[in-house]
Amino acid sequence: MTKLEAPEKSFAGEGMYREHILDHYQHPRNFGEWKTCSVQHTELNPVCGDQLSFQLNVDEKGKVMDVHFNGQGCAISIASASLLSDEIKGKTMVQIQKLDKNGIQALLGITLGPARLKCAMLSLDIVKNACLIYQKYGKGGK
Amino acid sequence: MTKLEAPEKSFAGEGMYREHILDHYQHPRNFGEWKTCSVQHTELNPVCGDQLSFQLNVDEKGKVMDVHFNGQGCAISIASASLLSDEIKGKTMVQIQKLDKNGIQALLGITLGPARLKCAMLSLDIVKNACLIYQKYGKGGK
Amino acid sequence: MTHVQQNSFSSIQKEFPILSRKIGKHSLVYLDNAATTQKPLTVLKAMDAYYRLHNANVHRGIYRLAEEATLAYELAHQKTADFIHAQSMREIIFTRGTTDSLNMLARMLSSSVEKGDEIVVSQIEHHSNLIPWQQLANAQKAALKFIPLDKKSGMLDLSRIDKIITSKTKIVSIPHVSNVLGTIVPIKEIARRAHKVGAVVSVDAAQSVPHMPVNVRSLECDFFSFSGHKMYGPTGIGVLWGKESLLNHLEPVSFGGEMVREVYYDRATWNDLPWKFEAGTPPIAEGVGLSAAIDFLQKQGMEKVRAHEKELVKYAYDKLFALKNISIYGPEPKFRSGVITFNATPVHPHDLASLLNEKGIAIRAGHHCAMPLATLLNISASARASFGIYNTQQEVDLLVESIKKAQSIFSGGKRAVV
Amino acid sequence: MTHVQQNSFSSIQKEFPILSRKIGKHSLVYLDNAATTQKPLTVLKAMDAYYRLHNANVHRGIYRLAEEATLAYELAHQKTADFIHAQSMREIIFTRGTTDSLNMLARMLSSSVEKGDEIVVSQIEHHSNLIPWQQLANAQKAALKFIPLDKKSGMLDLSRIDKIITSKTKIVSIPHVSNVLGTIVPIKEIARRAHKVGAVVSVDAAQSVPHMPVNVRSLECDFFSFSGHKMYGPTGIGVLWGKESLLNHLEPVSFGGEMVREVYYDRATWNDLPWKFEAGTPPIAEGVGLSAAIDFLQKQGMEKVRAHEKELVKYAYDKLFALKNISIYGPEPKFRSGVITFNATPVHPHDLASLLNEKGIAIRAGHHCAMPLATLLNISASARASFGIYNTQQEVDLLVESIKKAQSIFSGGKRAVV
Ligand SMILES: Cc1ncc(COP(=O)(O)O)c(C=O)c1O
Ligand SMILES: Cc1ncc(COP(=O)(O)O)c(C=O)c1O
Repeated sequence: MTKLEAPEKSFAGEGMYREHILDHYQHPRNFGEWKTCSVQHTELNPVCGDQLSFQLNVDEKGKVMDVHFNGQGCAISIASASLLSDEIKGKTMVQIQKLDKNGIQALLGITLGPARLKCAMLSLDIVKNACLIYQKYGKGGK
Repeated sequence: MTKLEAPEKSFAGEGMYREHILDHYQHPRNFGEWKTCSVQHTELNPVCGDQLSFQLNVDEKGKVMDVHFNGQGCAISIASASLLSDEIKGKTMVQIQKLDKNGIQALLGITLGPARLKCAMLSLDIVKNACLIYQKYGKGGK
Repeated sequence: MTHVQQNSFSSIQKEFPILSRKIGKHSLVYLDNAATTQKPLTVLKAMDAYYRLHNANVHRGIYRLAEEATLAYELAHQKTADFIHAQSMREIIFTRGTTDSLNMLARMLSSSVEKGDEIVVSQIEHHSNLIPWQQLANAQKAALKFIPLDKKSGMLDLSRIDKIITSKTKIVSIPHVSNVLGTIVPIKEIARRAHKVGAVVSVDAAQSVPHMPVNVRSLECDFFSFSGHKMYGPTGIGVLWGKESLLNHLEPVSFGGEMVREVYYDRATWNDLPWKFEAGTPPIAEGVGLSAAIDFLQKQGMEKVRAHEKELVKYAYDKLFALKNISIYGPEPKFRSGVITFNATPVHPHDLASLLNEKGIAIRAGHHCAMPLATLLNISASARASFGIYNTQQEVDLLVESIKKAQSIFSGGKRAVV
Repeated sequence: MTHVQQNSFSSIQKEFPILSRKIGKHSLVYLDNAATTQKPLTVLKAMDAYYRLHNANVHRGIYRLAEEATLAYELAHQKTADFIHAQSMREIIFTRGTTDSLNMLARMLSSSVEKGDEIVVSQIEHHSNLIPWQQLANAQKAALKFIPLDKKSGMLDLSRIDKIITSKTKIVSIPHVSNVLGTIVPIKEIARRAHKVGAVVSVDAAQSVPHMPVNVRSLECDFFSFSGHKMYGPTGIGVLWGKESLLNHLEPVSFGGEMVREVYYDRATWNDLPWKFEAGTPPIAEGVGLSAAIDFLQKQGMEKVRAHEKELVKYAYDKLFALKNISIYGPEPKFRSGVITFNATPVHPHDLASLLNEKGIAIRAGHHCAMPLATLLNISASARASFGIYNTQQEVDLLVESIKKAQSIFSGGKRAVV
């Protein structure tokens, strides 16, 4: 029998907006835009209106050397993007594909319910897809 | 506020098939067919498969002088038809239009739930429609 | 054997509050399970608890109730997927019932049917698996063809199936179990023929899912429809299962609510499966009730449910068959599900139902939503007893005794048939 | 005045079991009534009692349970007819919800729309009253036209209505109340224009029926759709009202079950109204629940319900308006129903909803199933508080305080918007 994950006793409970999430929201790391990069990818979550764009610089071995992102969204999606952008630096694209919602929640330090998890997952989806595009089409994307 | 009639404490309860209903079912009065009549009308209840046909002889004043019916159906529909055929003899077509489900249930001597009431009402519907047809189109029907 | 099976569900009536109801001075004997089943307490409690603790609209809400309602509703899809062995919950579309599932499917497939094409159903269809295809065929000027009933065996006659399912056939839609005859239809055999000519195969499973183990993949069909209220669950919900690869390529036929991705004034794009086919606020409490019904059935075990009903139908068939002046329609017990349709001369089925009602016994009388089949069998009405998990041999004994009594009340007189 | 109104429903929260639930250590403050409402105990008990005592399939059965279920189900139609002042219960079609009603209607009317014809909706539609007409227009190569929103007043701009509703217009479908702006739309005025050019008028009444007295005849519309779950009733049921004279001439669009009169293998004829439009086993328990919800609302009195919510929305509007950095969308309180959509800078609506949830307050955040309207208003998301019969001024106070607190948590930092 497959089971849906049972809800945590309290998702998004008190302290959801703890210091470090607010800090990453209000002062996102690696935020901005470059002239050039190995690959750039943008996605929109039409349901909530969040839109983020990631730029990655990847070396010959497939390791992410540097990353920038920009866009707009709620605190959870911006903070996730900011935390993720730090996290993936130095990781290979293969390692990045292994990141999942547990990894994102670990970065945030909180457990999210399904609705807010979508906000948190947008940046990871974009980064993973950026890697796939790079692997398929090489520098500059398709 | 319109109200649906509330169900009787017990419709179709014990004694639904009392002597006189069974008797009218097994020995229906005025059952058979004539060569000629003022008006003849047949209806089918496709939902339950019952089919009845009524023939009326009507005088110049619009009074039903004689009636025959035939067809097939359950005990309630045949007994109702038989009882009704006796009842309408000597009645005017105007009087017949005033008969309703209370009249039919009074003839049967029982109260019926909505499903069985449909069985009981088939004959009255046919007789009323036969009268309307006669009034509109005269002898022989349309 | 008999005793073992009877005992395995001997205390189950207690789980159904309605079964302790009296009709007049008699206990309720509910034998109309093909029309709808009664509900165990666990189903009623699950829905009640949903409304008392978690009620909210699903999918979008950020607050606690909405998260809980969403999880419960999605879990209902997952449980349904597991129950019929679907590949994933993306293949599970909640509808309003079997009829709604089949109508939706007919609309989803309508653009793939053109003039001169053929749609195949059988002669034993419930109206819900006949009229949607009949109207589609008429609208598209396609032909509607029928797999015939072999009246002698009560089974579908597959001997000329290659003449019926041809290269022109686009859709084959057949019942898994007949609601009139109880006949169990060999889906896989028909599906293989249909797939050979490239047709899609839809199964009306309203009468099978509640009564036997089903595995949509081993049946080799493409679409599969059933109702919550016939499987000990609530009214207001049904299921359309479809193969993901097919659903992916079909367009939605109902619009609004959670089924969209992007909406503009002049156009829209659709959400992922299964939501793209679920327009509007869905039957949320009903999904929770369906979950509980599936839990209930899985706790009993569908193999055991089938064994119980198989034994009961054999017992009932043999006892009815021994009556005088009885006609039983459909196949031998071993080829049928827990449904027996019959006529007990000289009692009209309506009168029989009324007389049985006086003893607290609920059976159905009429055409059972299969008028053309009644015409084919040359009967205007019939009586039907259909069994569920809570029925017993004692109830069958009572049924048979009461039929006998009805026959004796009515015998002796002239019957008013010309 | 304030106190009189507040007191008139002061004990009503006790009738809703869920309202005594705690979210963490806070009492639930439920302000998402436009999405779905909570259910009074009487509704839950009515459905539970139906399943425990009367459950059976409707219309056909001769036994006691079936007679009882049929009466209860037909009574639900009658009560609904009375509630909206329909001519008779023949005009009341039970559907699955507003979305289902509108989709059904679009299909029922589809054959009356031809290439070059026009369908008119407004710019403030919920997706459920936009996409069905948009898809119909696209399929028939008809034009979809829009009654514009006057952004300043938050009302529909009817100044050029004669240019929008023209002799080519076949269908006008408009909301009675906007689920985003709360705007109350002058149905009669638009209906008169539409009837002058021979168009039929459909009203999406999902947001009006639960909150104000409605009379379909004095609104002068032709069709009227609403949902059970938004009017304190169960999920899984909705209503399509149509004028009998029009329904009589429309063809059913869903087939099977009780909607037939005669069925042959190659054709079928239809039952009387309203059954001809209700295919399959209907939402029976849900009908019983809807009956109980109507009883509940009528006991309160719809005039009083409206007065209570009107006062509450004015109170909330004034308090919110006094906040710093707040944008409120839609008209002045006196022109709106109990819905307030807003943005409280610098807090993103999702974050606001999460923060309010920590205080037990349930509001909605997002596009509220009206994406094109959000685009028109140039916002990607917004927060919405919507009121029901059980909400109080104290709850509004708590809402406003909590918004202030959220703003202070988020203020001071740079916002990550490029
Ligand atoms: C104005 C309006 N129309 C239609 C709907 C759709 O109602 P339902 O989801 O019950 O089908 C809603 C509810 O979200 C609404 O607010
Ligand atoms: C074989 C079959 N198909 C379809 C249906 C229709 O199911 P529902 O009325 O739940 O839509 C039924 C139930 O009457 C049935 O027995």
